[in-house]
Amino acid sequence: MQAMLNTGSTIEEGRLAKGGSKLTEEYTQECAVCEMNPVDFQAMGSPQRVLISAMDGRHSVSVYAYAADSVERGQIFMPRAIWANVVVDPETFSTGSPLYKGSPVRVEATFEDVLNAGDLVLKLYARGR
Amino acid sequence: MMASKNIVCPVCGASCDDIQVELSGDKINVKNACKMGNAKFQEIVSSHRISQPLLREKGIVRPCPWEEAIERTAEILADASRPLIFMGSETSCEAMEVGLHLAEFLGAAVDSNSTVCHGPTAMGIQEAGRVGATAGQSKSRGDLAVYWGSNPLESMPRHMSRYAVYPRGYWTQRGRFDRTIITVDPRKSITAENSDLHIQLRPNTDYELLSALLVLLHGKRPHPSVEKVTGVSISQMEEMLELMKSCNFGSIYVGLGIASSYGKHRNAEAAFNLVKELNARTKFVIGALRGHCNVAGFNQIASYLYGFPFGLDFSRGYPRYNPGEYTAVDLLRERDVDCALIVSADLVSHFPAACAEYLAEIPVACIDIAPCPTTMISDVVLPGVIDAMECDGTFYRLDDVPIYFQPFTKSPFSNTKSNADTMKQIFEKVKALKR
Amino acid sequence: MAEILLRPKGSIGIMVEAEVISPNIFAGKNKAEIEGLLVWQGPVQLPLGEFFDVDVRSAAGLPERARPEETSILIEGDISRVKRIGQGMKAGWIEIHGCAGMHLGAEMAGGSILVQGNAGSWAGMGMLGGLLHIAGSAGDHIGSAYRGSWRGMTGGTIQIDGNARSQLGGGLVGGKIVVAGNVENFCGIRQSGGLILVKGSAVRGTGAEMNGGTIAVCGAIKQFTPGFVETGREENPKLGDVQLEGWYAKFTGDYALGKNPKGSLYCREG
Amino acid sequence: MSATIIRNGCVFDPLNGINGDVLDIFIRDGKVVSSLTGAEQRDATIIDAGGKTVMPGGVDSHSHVAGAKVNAGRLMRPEDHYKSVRTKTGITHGGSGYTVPSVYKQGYDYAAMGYTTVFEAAMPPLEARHTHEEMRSTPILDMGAYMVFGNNWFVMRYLKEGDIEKAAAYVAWMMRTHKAYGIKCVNPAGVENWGWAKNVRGLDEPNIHFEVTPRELIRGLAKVNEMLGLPMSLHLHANNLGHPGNWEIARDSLMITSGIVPKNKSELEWAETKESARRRQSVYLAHAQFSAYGGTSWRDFCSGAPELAGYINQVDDVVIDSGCVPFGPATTMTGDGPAQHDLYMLTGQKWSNTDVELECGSGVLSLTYLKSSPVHSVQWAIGLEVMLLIDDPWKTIMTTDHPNGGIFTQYPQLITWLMSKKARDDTARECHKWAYDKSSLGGVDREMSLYEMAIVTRANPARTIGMAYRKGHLGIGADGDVTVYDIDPGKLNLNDTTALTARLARPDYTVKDGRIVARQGEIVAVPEGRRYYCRPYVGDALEKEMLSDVKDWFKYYTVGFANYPVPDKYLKNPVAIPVNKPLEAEAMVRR
Repeated sequence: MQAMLNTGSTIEEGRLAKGGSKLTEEYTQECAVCEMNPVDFQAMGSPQRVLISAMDGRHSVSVYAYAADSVERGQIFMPRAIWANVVVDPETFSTGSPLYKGSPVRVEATFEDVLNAGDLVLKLYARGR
Repeated sequence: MMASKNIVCPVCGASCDDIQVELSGDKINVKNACKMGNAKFQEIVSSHRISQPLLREKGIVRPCPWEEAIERTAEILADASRPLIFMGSETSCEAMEVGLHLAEFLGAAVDSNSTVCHGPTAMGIQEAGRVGATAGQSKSRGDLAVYWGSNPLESMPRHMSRYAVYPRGYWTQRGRFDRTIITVDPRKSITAENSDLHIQLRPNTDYELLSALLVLLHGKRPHPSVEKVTGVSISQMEEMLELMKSCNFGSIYVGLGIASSYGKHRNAEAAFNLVKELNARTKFVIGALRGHCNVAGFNQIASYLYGFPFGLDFSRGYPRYNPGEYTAVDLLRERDVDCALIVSADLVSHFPAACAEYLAEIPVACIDIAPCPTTMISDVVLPGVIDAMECDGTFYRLDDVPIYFQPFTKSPFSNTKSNADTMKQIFEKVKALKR
Repeated sequence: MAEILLRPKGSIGIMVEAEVISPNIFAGKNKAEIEGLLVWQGPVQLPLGEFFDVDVRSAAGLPERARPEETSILIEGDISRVKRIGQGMKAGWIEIHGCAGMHLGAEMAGGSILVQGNAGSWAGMGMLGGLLHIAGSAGDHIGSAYRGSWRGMTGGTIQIDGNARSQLGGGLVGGKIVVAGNVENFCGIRQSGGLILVKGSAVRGTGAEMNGGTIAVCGAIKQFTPGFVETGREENPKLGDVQLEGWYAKFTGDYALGKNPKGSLYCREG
Repeated sequence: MSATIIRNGCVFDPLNGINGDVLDIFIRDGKVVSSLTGAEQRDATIIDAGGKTVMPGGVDSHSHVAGAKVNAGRLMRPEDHYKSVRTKTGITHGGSGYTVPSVYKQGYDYAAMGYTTVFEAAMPPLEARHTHEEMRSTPILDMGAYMVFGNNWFVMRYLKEGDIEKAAAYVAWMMRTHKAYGIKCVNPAGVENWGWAKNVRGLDEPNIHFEVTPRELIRGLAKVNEMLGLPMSLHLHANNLGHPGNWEIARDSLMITSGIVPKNKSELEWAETKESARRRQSVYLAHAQFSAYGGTSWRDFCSGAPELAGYINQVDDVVIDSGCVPFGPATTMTGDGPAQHDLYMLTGQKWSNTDVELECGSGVLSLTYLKSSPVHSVQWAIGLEVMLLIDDPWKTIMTTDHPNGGIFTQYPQLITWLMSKKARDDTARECHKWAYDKSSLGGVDREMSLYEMAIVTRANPARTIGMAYRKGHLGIGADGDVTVYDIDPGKLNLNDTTALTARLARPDYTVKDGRIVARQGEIVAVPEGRRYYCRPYVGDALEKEMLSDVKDWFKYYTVGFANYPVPDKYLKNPVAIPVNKPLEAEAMVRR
């Protein structure tokens, strides 16, 4: 489905990031996450994991999926962390700030593994190194 | 064991200055800090702390002597035709000042977290001005607080208790009972759940909602389509406006829901205009809820040193400013810089993929305290000193009040006293290379 | 008459700022002098000849004698990484067979610029006069005011055959902007005079904070600006020298800005 | 050791009664001396000032150059900066900003214009660190800052209780804590009301809750000022600023301090002067132009300057600075929050405001003064009237209340108007006719002399703020701050106003502490300036009692008591002026 991506702080992401734990499994469990409206979630077959893709198809990321009442239909929420930012639209509308809230994305059930932050960097960004 | 009081927390924009710590050997006991604050204070004794400089050569990372890391960083900057210097917000104004001077010297672009945080809010100020107050005004007088696109219970846990909702101020002796709380958020956040009124607007319609409130304030009825656009009924808007007009002292705290969503600085501008107009009816102020501790500091010092709050370009020997052109995300996305020095910020995690990809292609040096995606792609990693714990300096709080912080211990490194010190060493070396 | 042909020598890495590419500056100069004009790349100034092959042709008489209004500049190739072309130009002609970078024709006061391809953001910023014709699409802030200013373009014409993104004509005081395609956000924000005609559709914020001047949108507006109040309908309205066809609803706004705004917004019905 | 000689200049040094005499000025190690030895003369830097005008370095006693509200102005106005830039050189930083320049540009621009000393007119205590940070980064200039007290909770409470000693103890402690130079009082009682979006309108109107009146605050703070014996008097920004008809409240405010005897108890070494270098005033009125309005509304708006000047001409205990309006872009900024709100309601411009908990407020607005505007034209006239209708130049100081009425770089234009009736008439012709119709300026023939200019831009600002112990003159022991203008007093042509303005704008030399810092508008050296502040004391017991009150109310602050002060590191080259030394202070006990 196509959805509106909303990213934001969560206290646990904050705790782990400030505590220097970005490369830990705990951080992955906390932040490689997509919260969806229960109706959307069921319509997708209550998947364990979903693949979130940018609309241009250039970047995608696999994260754990959860149903959450706090999220409206057609929207998804991801904690502000590397997984969400892989699919955030880099366009800034001449403001310097990307569309961290309100980027359109594609969401689909997946069996792809969820990578931790370190492996994600190696997979996506290690090209030049 | 060493006990210290009145320590300033270096995590978020609240700059809480009442932290108590007891440090003994490899244990630290922290009082008054929130979850995030406590986690950062634990960093001082953590096992994963970056304890020595690292150098990447041909894909291999090795520890290296301090001097070599400084030298290599300086070479990266001196050899580039257009460097990007990124001064993250979790360090002092003193370090940022060196970063600005270094950028001026090199003719580089220099930016800070503000660019992806409340940069658009600052741009909104540039279009409208901003009617605000220091946090104590709301604490003593405020009887209405509006969290607009912000979620302090997750992003600034002590905001409600120290400044806005629970504190017993001079005219607010009953704390929470003296106050009405409104939250505007497309999501039923935990803050929204704890509010008296939750305006659940559709994403990317903040501008329309703010605009409609202004239209109502001016005695006109907004175009009826606004109900469908925002998902908020005009009667609900009227209810909200009535609460705002009838309070004695209202405060709006805008978050990234305003700055990061579609509309950006125009959302902020509309919010500022609303507050300006409300002051003809009652007292109203507005401020940004700043997630990072010294994100306001860069705005302040860059403004007084050079005239612009973020995203400065020095290529012509004088400061220039134009978000979208000289800002870090745009420069990286457009591949318009050819090296980067990143201080106390994790751009690889927090910038969109197109930017992170390019960072991985160009020479990068960074200063940080713990391993993170940015240290993973860096050619040089210099260990960071933790401000407010290991060195003194200045943070600007979310309301632009400067806070002087003093450390309770000293830098664990013999080669540097602070990030400002490290930056000065890099600058000296760059000057030597450019001479 | 003089015609100067510029051909980019290869792909450009760090973007170049070349406000020297202007008839006012080229006028009366020979090939070597033009090649020697300095452009900025990052903090370094380099001769224009590093980036462009320069060819000077004269139609009649000595090119060295040509005045700006007799000078035309033809650029063959993609120069989307070259900024500030024609900035502040007062006379003459620039034609670009390719795409242009940011600030094309910013603050131009006279003469003409034609871009066959797209133009980057800030084209025609604070324009005073002349014609800026973008045959492709354009970025943000076309014909707008600089950051923090409420007074943008005051005269001249901008014509865009494709689409324009956001903040088109911000702070427009005078002159005319015509977009054949669509616009995104905040077209005509804080406009106080002049005319914006959008033949396609707009996303949102059209005419926001407007206090004067006229905007007409022939297509749909996805999120209508709340502070516009309908004042009537007009058939085939004539806005300055622009004749529209069909029925238009006329609105006054933006009432979000104040109690007595003077902006006019025309929206095609049906 | 270094020496400088400024030879054969026509020297204007009013505090030493020198009026254009051709003299040599000798400077050794930054101080003016009577002579140099032969050896020193051989090694000295020699400036040939033959046929040129020599004055002490300019002193600006009221300018908004450092701190939170100035920076709010900078942040709010990129459109002000992007075409007004300064390129870095080998010794200078780059910068930007026309009406609100960044600190480097600001320092260079002042120095290039011949000014060496500039005082920030309003420092909010809680944000004092910010003010000091900016001053620390400002090159060349010697600086200090006045702290705002007129709406401070503790001051209001003590004065309401009639406890003037505790008020004095509190002010003394605050000045030491935040390293402030003088007492500023902005819209007394009114800014606290602005905490509820209200104001006060009359001198005897008590404000909300604290129930203290403007009159009580003005009198109380003026008394505190003299009890402590501060170098400068109370610096007053009167109520109803910027409102038609406000000249009366300004006059009545100035009457309040009548009878209070000025007492400077600072412990200083005074450089030699022929005239007394000690202040005579008990109140120093800020930007009189904004407080000299007649009429009852903007419709019948007119100048009230003749009436205000009439009072000041009768008394000896008042000094004003002018707050002139030289037309063009400005950024209004003041601690008077409600006044800025009024201006916003009037103009609809960009407006910023910051109220500071328990202490004060501030507002900032972008504005352009237009010759075509009737009101602005009258404001222009009033600014010049207050300078020209007050007979004794020792009662006036020339300012624009930078950047409120205009920009400090417009001072040369301002001087030209004050010196040349022709210049005024020329401008009046370009203005709306209200300029002369609604003021008395058209009938004023007075043309100030170079000597008088030296009074209103050097000697008097220095004397008024208590800095004449080293600034504002060239007596033995004074700071070696000198301006050399390419103006031959013998050939002064007041009809060539363009040339006069240009020569005033780009002095041949600006000398700071004996060192040439600017040469024909170009910065050639960038020494660090000094930061002046006062350290007043009261008795220990009194201070202790006061502090217990302060600690009790500190819970209403959002910063802890321990983190409240300004640490020394925020000051570069601090000069602490001891006032009312501890021992002497012991004598000051509770009645």
